[in-house]
Amino acid sequence: MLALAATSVAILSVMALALARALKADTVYDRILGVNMVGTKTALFIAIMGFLNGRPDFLDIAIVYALINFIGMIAVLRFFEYTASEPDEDTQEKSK
Amino acid sequence: MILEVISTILLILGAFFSLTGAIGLFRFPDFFTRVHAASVTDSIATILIITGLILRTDFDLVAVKLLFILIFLLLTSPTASHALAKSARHGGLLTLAEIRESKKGDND
Amino acid sequence: MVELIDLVLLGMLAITALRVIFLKDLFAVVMLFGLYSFLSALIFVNLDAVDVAFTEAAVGAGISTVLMLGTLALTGRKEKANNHTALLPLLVVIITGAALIYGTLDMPPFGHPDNPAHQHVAPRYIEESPKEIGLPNMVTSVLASYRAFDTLGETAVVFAAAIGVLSLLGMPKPGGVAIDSGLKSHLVLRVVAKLVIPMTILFALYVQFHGDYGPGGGFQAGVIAAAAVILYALVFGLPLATHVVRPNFLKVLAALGVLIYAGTGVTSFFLGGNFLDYNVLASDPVVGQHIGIIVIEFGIGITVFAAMLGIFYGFAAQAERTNIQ
Amino acid sequence: MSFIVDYYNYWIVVFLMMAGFYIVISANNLVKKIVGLNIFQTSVFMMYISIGKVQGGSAPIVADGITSYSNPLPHVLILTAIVVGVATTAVGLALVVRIKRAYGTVEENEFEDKDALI
Repeated sequence: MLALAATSVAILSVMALALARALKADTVYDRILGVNMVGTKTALFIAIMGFLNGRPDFLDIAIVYALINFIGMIAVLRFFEYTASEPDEDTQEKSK
Repeated sequence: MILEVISTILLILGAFFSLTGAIGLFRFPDFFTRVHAASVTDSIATILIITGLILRTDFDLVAVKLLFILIFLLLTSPTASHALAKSARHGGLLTLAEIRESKKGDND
Repeated sequence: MVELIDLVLLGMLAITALRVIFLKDLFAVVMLFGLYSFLSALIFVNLDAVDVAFTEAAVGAGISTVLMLGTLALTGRKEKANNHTALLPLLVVIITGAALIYGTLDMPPFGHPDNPAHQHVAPRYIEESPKEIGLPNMVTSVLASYRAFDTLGETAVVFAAAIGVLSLLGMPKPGGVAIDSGLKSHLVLRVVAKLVIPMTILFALYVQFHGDYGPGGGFQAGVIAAAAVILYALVFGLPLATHVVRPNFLKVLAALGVLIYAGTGVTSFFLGGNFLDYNVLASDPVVGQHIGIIVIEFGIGITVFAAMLGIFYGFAAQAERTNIQ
Repeated sequence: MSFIVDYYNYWIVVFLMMAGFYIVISANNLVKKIVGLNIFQTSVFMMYISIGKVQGGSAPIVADGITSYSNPLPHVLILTAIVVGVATTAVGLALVVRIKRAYGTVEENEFEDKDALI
């Protein structure tokens, strides 16, 4: 039980860090990376939370998270493709 | 009992790896190394944590669902990172070494 | 523990919402909005609303984000600098917020079992619905049986919204030529998508028919099935997707779902019950309820699938058209 | 102290609601307005779900050994509200796309200026 609680706290702090990355990003790709990481970690967090609350039969939600996260990523990439011709200043300038 | 000990070890290891990944997200110098940090630790942490959780089930439907999540995440998460890095490359993002190179070129 | 997680997640949400206010890059705004939906779904899981979390994750985070990105591709991604003074809106917001917070002080404390909300109809749902309806998932029982008329209205609203979007944007013409998509070079993506799409459709079927026993149901299943086709359209191009699921077929499906739902109601009418009273559908009331719920959930699933996919087709068709020009 | 524990949930929800409200009335860009509307909407959902929560309760799906369940009624109301909310958002976004076609801009003051010219 203690291990589960510790893991959930760790995952929650990882989510907070990834969220910070998504909020304060150098480039647009960093932002997507942060959002993607929050998504995968949320799926794990829901799985752990099910065990913590003693009702692990709600794992379907974690599957939906993983799936929607993937589709969101693909949609973002497709969006870049449409807007590729537009000048994109913050990718070039700050690509440190 | 032994399963629980193994599961505890796996969970803690998984938590440790995901924390290192999150730190890497901030500490690495350029975007491609950051993708590397995020995606590699993502995969290993997912494997460790989900295996740790499977050991805590009674190996019934819950374990099957967890296995499904594991397969799904292992398929999609690296693919997403790969596609993102590729798209960043096409978008003209440079690695740190290349930025240094081009700066050197400017100075000459 | 629950309260602590709740507080942390709500804090994250508040920071995200604040950041959205100050961002000028609309693409980043939409990304953060997706994040906001994800986090709020997590809060719903934490507050025991698993069905709601399911819906929010699939609909709010998935479909909304895809549609907003589609709109941005058509309208441009930078917000122009705005020379309004921010003072008046800020004043309005602060006064309204203060009034609302003053109002919350009269509300019953959070999570207390004696709150008025838990006194009247909820105990009956919790105690009687497993016996009367025979389903473990009370949310499905209330949604599809006790409040079936309400849900019929909501299904009709989704159908009407799809009609509205299609009359504004139009459907893609079948038999279009695929424009060379940049995702063609993403070989890994194409292979993985081929693996993921069948799994997703299988999962949608599971959600549809397992919704009586666990979280899920017609609304969620419809959205997940639509998400599978949307993934196909995103990776392999819209013309191929419209070849698989034709736009005209979708129009028929959307109407069919509402008809199945309303038809169940009318059938119970003719069998001597009230509108949407499933007790008369079989000799045993509990079996009748079960049949009724499965049929109308199927109707909801079909309508939601067709409506969501139709809306996506509308936006995608606009994007393809402007890309060709 | 118990005062804060009793109400913090509602207060943060009110804060989120006001953040969404502020975006709706201050933003000039229609897409951003719709994002603000959605933030507002999600905060209302959270308000309902908070009301439905029972301390020590569990998700309203019958299982062995669980006696206290959270209130299922708000869940039903919000579940359908989410789907309807996305449907209406889609209509709003479709209108934005048409406005862009008709006026060439989605900034509120710009197309109002154009309206004034006609």
